[in-house]
Amino acid sequence: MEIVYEQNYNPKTADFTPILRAANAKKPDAIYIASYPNGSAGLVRALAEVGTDAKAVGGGMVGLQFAGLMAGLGPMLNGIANYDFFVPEPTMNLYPGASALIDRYQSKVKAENLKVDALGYYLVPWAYANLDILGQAVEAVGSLDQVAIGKYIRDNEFTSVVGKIKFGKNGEWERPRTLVVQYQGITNNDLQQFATPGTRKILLPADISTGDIQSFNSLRK
Amino acid sequence: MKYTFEIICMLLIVGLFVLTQVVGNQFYFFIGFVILQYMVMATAWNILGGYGGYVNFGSAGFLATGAYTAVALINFLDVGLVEQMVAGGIFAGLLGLATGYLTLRLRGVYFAIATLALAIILETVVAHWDYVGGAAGTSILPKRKPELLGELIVDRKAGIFANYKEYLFFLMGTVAIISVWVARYIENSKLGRGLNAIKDSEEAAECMGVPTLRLKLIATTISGAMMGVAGAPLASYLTFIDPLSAFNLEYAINAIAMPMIGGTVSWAGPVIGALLLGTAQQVSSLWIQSELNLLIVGVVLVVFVIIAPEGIIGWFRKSRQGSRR
Amino acid sequence: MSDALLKIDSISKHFGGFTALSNVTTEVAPGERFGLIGPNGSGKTTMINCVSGLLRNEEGKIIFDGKDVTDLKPHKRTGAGIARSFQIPRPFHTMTVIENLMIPAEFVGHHRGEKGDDRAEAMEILETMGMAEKADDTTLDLTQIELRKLELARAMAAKPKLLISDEAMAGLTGQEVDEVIDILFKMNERGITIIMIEHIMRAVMRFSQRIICLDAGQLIAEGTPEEIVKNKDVERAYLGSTDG
Amino acid sequence: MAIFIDLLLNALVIGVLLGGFYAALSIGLSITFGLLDVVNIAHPTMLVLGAFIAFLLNSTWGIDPVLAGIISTPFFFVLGWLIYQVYYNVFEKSGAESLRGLAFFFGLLFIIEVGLIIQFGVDHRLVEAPYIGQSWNIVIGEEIDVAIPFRLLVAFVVAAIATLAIHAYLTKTFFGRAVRAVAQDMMALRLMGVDPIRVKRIAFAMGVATAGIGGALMIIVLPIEPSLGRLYLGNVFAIVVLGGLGSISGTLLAAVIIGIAESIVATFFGPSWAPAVSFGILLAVLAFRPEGLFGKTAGAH
Repeated sequence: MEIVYEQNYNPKTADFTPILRAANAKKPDAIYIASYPNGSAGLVRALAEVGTDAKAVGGGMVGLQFAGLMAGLGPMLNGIANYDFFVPEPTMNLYPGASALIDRYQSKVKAENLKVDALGYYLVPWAYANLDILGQAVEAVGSLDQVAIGKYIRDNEFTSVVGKIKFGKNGEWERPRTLVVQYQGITNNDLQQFATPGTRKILLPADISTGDIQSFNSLRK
Repeated sequence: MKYTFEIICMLLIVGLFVLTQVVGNQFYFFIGFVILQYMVMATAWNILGGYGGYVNFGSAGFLATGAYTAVALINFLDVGLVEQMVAGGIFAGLLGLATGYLTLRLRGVYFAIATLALAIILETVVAHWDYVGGAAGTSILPKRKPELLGELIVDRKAGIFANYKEYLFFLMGTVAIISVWVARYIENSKLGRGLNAIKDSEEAAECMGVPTLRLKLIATTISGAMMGVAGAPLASYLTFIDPLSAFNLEYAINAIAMPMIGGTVSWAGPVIGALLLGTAQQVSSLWIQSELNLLIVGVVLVVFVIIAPEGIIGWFRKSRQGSRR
Repeated sequence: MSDALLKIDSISKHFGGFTALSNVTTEVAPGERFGLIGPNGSGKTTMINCVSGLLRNEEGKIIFDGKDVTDLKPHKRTGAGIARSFQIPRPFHTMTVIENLMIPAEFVGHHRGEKGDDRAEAMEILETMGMAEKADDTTLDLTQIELRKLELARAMAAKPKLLISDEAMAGLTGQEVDEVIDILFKMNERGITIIMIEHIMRAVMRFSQRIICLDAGQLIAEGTPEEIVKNKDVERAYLGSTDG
Repeated sequence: MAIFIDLLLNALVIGVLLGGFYAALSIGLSITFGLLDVVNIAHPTMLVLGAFIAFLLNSTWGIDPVLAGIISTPFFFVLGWLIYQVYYNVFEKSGAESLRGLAFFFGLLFIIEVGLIIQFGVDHRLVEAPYIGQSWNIVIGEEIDVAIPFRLLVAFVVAAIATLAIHAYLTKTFFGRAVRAVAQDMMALRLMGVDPIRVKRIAFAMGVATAGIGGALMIIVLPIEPSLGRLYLGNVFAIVVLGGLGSISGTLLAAVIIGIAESIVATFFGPSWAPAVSFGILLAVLAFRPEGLFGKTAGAH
């Protein structure tokens, strides 16, 4: 793959149209963006304002999973393919306890008016799974000996709200389970649409995919 | 006795060492390191700010210079922590000297803004320097085979210190004690008196024979070097470093707030400020809510500049004077 | 007067387009009591700032004690023997009165290789000013006249050959003015040359042996107090300034 | 070549718009710091507070953010009034060294920031308005297409109106001249029968009041979160100092210069170099011309 343009930005960049324009000038087929929330939102707006002829846009954009940004950006998200951890697609319901957990979380957020992610899909299941695995390991080992707990976690497979998890040699998951989703069919700024299936189709991993990738501009408007 | 203070310093260093041998829980060294690092930063800031009246807003830039000198050295030569700290001190000291030269016409707020600008420029440059990780940062894992004295230093079974946290804590504690000694020495020296004169009236000082430029350059260099030494172990402590964390404005505000709370006229001020504020921040962010540590700095700073403008030390002196009269 | 202590040789100073001093030449003899007068904005303060080194004159030379000091920094000139007071007192306000005096004693005296008891010498200066009791007070507790005296005392602690007194009497009562004049006479008796910049004519006329008058950055008159009083240019300069 | 011209033209247009936006962020500080000599380093964080108020009004009642900014302006005026009251009584009246005043505002900065975190959380917030995400394209010939994002255009127009109004107010009215005089000669004002403290209090309150409208523009241009103010701290000070203290028109011009410099650097070298450029300009100005580009009085003293 040939890289035609590569650039960094700094966190206080107020306007991202120059960077997108400079990228467009190199006529890329795909634009890969690795950004933090401010940059993610700025680039999504720039994509709406300047547009692009690239066929695929997205990648590692932190922030587009947040309830606040999703609602704020609304239809501007259409066509972007981005990483995610947990979305309300039917294939995600395979995991025992996942939907119950999210229901519980959302009602708690509402009841206690917590200033946190109103939807609770992005990190909640994984945060829960983190502690769940640690808890399972502590119970299995029967003590708080760190070395023994570490060994148990490395050697065993766990069942959790995010499915079966086994750690590989390098400490990462043996089988990567990060999702790649594509935003589509978003018509307004209502947050609740992101709690229903269809707005974020799972492209990868293949075994739980709910749609195929479509070109960026075919999903705009 | 003439050397009472020096003897107390030595005893404190021995005391730190004993602590590392007696206390088993690494967690205390983990938070102790931060408080001690702030003590060095506050003490260093106070040499220029408290004695000389020049407010440095760019403390984080000097700390980060130390930190990134260490990272570059690890990548280049794979040297140990002590060497990293010496090198960090040298480079940050040179930066201090350069800052002094560049800003020699600037006073008051202008100096403060120039130091802030300098820190931001440095941050931008570091964010583009891929050798030390660039904007994305880099991981620094404690080395398996340390150190100046070989494996003797850190080793679970045979070393002087059982783990890296203890070693970092001991080093930072020693640096803190040496910094306080240096600050106290300066305070009671010709340099300290000259800086005080500069703070009160730079023109009068110059006309009374004080070589203001030379003293300012010495102060920026020493202050910068201390901050660099404090910053050098940062990457090893965090095991990861990126420009955002190394250049964080929180270092700058703490370096200002701590001396202001303790009192800027004496070496003891920054020490008291760092102990109080540093401990309060650690406690609140670990056991209550992480945002609270910043709220504490803010509220305490505002309250202190309003009701106790000379800090805790000034407050004590005043109440003692009051009772005498 | 080839053996002058201070030679000001055709100096000029500009601020942007404004000419503050224009080609001023004069000399001060050793031991002389020298008066410098002129209306507001005539360049008096600019001139002594050039002599003490706080400002650099763009043209001309300043020779002190036989040495060219034009390019020296103020603290070097103080070391060479020029000391000054400030019109608006600038005490080291975080220090006590005696500590104020010990700054020049330490930085100038030690620089010259003198090793004396700084504190005792400072006390002696304070005694001649009648301020010995205030030695350990902070400067914030001082009255206006005490602040003026401190300015002079601190300058004296630098052991100068030439003392420049910049409007040390402005705003003082008649009795206080006399007190300051007495102090200046006492210093002069010790062999210190004194330049007095002053608005209070009575003081300048009584004190000075010789006076120069500046107007709009130019030297317009030079002579004994009697000559200056009669000088038409001086009269015009002062009357002109009171109109505006 | 046509691509180069296209990029350059766009960079210039965006730079000017960005400059207007920066001017709106800096104008308040230009009054409080430049004219009144009060180092309000909490100003950028007050802007963020203004942005959050605009967010609140927009998300609760759907009020247009610009209107929301106008609505919150009186609130900031009162806030500024109160802050100056404290600042004057505690620091200025006693002639306290500027170091303490500086520390006071530094503390205020963190109090506001954490207050926002506690109230709103650390999430990024956006507002909804019909002009956000749209742009106005001017096509010249085959290759050149200048796109003007509406959110920047709105920010620019509002900022231009606000700053020009303030500029006119300060130069044309009696009160405005009093404000400009207060920094130089308090005594003269007293002789004219004007209470300089009252003048300073109102002027400071005006400076802080700009955080209402400036904050609203901020959230129109980019998503905001509580600690965003810190990132702009250097930028607004750079603009005010570069423009020369006490010069409102200098601030405007400096904002546009920084805007254009950042936009051109962002286009041709990448946005990550932009802060180094603007701060490099600032440092150079401070080192060689401390009175700022358009200042008349020497700033170093």
